[in-house]
Amino acid sequence: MKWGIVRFPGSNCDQDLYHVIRYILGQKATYLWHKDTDLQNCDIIALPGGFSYGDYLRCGAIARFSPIMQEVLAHASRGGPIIGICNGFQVLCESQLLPGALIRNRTLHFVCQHVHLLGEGPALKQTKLYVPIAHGEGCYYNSPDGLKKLEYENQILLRYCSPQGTITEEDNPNGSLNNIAAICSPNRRIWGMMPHPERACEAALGSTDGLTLFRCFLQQISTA
Amino acid sequence: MMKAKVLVTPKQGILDPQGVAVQHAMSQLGMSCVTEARVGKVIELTFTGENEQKTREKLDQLCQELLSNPVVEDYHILWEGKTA
Amino acid sequence: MMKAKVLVTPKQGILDPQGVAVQHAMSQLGMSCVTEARVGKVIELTFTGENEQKTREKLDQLCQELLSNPVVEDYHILWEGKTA
Amino acid sequence: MNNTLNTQDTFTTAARLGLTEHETQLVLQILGRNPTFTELGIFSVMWSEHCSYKCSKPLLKKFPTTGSSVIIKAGEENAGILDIGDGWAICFKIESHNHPSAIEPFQGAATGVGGIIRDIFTMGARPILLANSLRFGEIRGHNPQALHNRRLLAGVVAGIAHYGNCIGLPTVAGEVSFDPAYEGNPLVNVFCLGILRHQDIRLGRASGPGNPVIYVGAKTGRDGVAGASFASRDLTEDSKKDRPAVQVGDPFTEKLLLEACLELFQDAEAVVGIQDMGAAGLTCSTCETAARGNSGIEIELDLVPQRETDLDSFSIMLSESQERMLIIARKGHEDRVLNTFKKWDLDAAIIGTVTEDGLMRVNQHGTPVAEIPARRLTNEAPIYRLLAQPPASSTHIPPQPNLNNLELTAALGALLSSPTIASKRWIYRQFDHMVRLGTILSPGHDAAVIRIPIHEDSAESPAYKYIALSLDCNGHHCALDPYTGAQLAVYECARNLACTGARPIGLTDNLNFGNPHNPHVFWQLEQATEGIAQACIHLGIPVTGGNVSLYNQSPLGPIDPTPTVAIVGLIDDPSHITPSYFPTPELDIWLLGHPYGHLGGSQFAKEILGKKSGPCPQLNPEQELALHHLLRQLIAQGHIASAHDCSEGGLAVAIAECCFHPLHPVSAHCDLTCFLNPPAQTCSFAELLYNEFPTRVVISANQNNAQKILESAQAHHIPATKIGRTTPHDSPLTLQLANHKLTFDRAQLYSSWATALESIMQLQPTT
Ligand SMILES: Nc1ncnc2c1ncn2[C@@H]1O[C@H](COP(=O)(O)OP(=O)(O)O)[C@@H](O)[C@H]1O
Ligand SMILES: [Mg+2]
Repeated sequence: MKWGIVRFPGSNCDQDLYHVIRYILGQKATYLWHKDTDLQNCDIIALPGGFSYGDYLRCGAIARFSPIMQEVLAHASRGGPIIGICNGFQVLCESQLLPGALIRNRTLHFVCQHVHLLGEGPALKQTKLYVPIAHGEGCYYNSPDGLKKLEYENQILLRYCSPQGTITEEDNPNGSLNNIAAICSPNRRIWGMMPHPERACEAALGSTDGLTLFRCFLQQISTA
Repeated sequence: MMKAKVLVTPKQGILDPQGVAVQHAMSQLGMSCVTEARVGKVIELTFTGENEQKTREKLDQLCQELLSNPVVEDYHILWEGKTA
Repeated sequence: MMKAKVLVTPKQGILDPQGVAVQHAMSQLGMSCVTEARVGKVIELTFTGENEQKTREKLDQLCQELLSNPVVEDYHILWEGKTA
Repeated sequence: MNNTLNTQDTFTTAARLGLTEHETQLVLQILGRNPTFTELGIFSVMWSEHCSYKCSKPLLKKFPTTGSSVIIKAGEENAGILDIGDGWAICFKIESHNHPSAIEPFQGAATGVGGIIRDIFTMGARPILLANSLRFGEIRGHNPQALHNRRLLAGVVAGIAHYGNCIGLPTVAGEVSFDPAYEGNPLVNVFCLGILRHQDIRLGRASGPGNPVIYVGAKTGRDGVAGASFASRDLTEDSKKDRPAVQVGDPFTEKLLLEACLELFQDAEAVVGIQDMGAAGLTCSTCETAARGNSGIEIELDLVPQRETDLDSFSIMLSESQERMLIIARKGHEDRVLNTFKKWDLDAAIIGTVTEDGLMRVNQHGTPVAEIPARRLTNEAPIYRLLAQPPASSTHIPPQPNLNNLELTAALGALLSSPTIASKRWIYRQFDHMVRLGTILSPGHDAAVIRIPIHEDSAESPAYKYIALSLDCNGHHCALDPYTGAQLAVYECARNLACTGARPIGLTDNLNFGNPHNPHVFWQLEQATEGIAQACIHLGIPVTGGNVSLYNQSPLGPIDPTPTVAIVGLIDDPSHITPSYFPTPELDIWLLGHPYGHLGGSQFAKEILGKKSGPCPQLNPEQELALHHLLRQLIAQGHIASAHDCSEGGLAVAIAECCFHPLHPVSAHCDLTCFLNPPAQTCSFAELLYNEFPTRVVISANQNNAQKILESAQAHHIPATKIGRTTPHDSPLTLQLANHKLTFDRAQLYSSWATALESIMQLQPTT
């Protein structure tokens, strides 16, 4: 698998993702410049975390219109796999590749900490994970109908939970509806998540649960 | 030269923690008569160019695509007409 | 019931990176006629209570102390008068 | 020169700009004629304390600056550089943004972060982490001051978070404390560290006549015109009106500027010199690069990218608009430079050339507006030797022998929930402290430990260096005795590093003091610099740079002297990295060092007794150093599981903090009886539990290691006493003192410590 990591001006988790793909997953990775219009035959497109275009106006709002995103849209329409992490998730929502929106955290503060997550759906099942988040606008919102559809189509991948794995309001770090932390497209090939799995792939950094997440993603896109 | 203000506000029913915080703070500071506060954005624009009709249409389009996110926000344009 | 909108915008001469980004994005999306964009906040308020004069005065005070930061921002109140 | 001022106007204008009569005479002498208005502006900012260190320079000379690992010394360039082996080096510095933050906390703090980052990447280094040191007045209570101080804290934290998070640098460490001494004049000191290969070092020099001078980054506006001289005055009620326009930080532009500069540096040829435009903006960057390069420089202001029309030459030269750099390119490589910045969507313009005549020549609309010998401007700033006078000595705190169990127990809870000691999680949770995948010990430990990648892209597997960082200063101690207080700061910082297994390699300091023309303040400055110098010499580490921030006072008077220090250390083997928290139950708890001391300068005195009085805790430097060696030895031999030093709140607070691991907490049973009946010491319970003497560390260790710990400690002449055992998290935390037993609900203590700051900040009625 060859990964293409899109670099928007203001992306800042691009090198972290590159490190993990290259040295921990042992796969090929290359950077894709936002002004380019060539995906360089990458199999998987990854939209990294950061503050694309300063996140001015709205997170991901301006990045959505960069030239490379036209190619990413085309890749998506061919059924190509995409993963968006944090700012990447925001870009995917703004681009309407994933439904809903990410708005300001309920606390109004940026929040950087490890969280407990509970997986669901065919890829993640009931997996419990411990992975960091770091965002100011990660409160997932969707209309009541939109939410119903997500649940019905099993598009919810992760929810914030307690250390024991129960979904409680107390363990919701940003106010996301139904504690939603990650979702996927109906064809399950586009994943978007606020947590940063790339920050949890080495024991030295406190958790290796991010690896589980990447492996589930790879598994999913090779089967679906 | 033309000017317009675009007001972008959270849709009714959407959690607006900033609004809640503002209302709370205002009541603490002696304005308990504020029953609701909603916080949005204002974008003040200055245009050059002739074709007013076209500018209006285009702005409306960009309001939907760029300046607001229809999933969570409403927008409203205040035109200020031509000046000098 | 009374309503007001408070528009809070960056002072003239103060750098407004958001505004620059918006103007840039708009011109890339076909509105190169936008010569300036400034991004600020709008706060929509709903009040109960009788004494209109007092409410107006108090709001003006809170605009300076809470809703805007006079060091970098200007504010402007749009009163919407009484409604139902 | 046209448009020079007449002599009368020269003196009145100079006075308005803050130049003394003597300084104005010097200006006339250097120029050999009357100055223009713009020239006077240039002299006034370059000769402000902020840029010229005219009051502090003689004191800074005492600092040791050399050492085998020093590549660039303090004061030579924008920041010093230290070798860390294998062809790699680090570059770090601390900088204050106190006054701007007092006026506009969010932007003041944000632009402080932006400024220090530019100081680092202008050296050719890639910035990899941030840290900060903050001081505020009292934040508890419903009075207007407390409310204001909460707003300052909220604004400063949000500002640092905004800039650091957006640019993608982890904020991995810091320190905050609260005291009425900072009422009206908060301190915001920010620190940045970067890494580079030896051959990638860039200098701020304009050499090679004919080489083009290129302006890159954001456009120039009226922002913070003459901010450096603003930083060199007392804050007054009028300060808010003082500012023509507050500087606004744009971290997005800085991120692009950073990436563009580092990309450009990959071309070894293109760049001759580079300097950030920080304090005194274009003025400082042009005259300093010329002076260092032994050249002249000539620029045309019409070519400077401007955000507003109608900017006069004074404003352009003195503007402190953010996110700008000055590059001296090699002739013929202009396009390389311009194209790189174009790729990153940044402004770049050739605004002048390097000349031979040593003059800083500034033109606007083709006519000269300033013509000043660059070296004389930078090197001949007047130096003042101010009057120093110690204040009358202060009162002493009695030993408090009569406190009962209840009072002693309540004190621990009260101290743990006081803002200075309480968990700072409310703060560091707002900072991205994990980006860049380097944070091994994150905020919450005695020092941050970071791994730095040093491998090539083509490498088979990653390779790292491990560095540790701590920042410290106890203003309370420094107010009682600035010499000892400053020493204590340095040793505490080094001790924090030793606790994580690191050995210190260099120090940067930020001297925050009041108005130096007050002889008591100048005396404090003199004493504190002496203290830092002696401690560094003793520890064998160089001072690699720093910052002086004077005039920190409000109408209420000067702040407590606050010589903040940051020390960087290295850890050779990652298996030596040691946490502060007790990791598991069933471990022995030891105290290294002796527990005795008086309550002078303690948080107990301040919080519980309501007295800010002395004397300052005493220090034995030899013992302190021996303790550090002992710690590193025990860690390297794998004998200890955790180490946490006793600082604010003393031994009792330190033991409690060790039980506060956020995910896997444990509890402890400690018996301090053995300390109660020694032959030579008499110490009340309160003193034993809460004194803040230095040179002690609480460690945990497997019981099998007891003998080895005792032997090593003996060899270093450090007392080592087994004081207890770690227990499961749900057992009570107990402190036994003979037949007195203080019992605490661990979870409850934890929660009062963990949530204190957050609950105080909820009293915050703002957006
Ligand atoms: N402003 C801040 N930013 C980031 N981390 C902070 C800040 N203030 C405190 N911390 C972190 O909280 C922990 C406790 O700080 P402090 O009480 O000053 O430690 P110590 O007394 O050991 O020097 C440290 O790990 C420190 O890095
Ligand atoms: Mg410590």
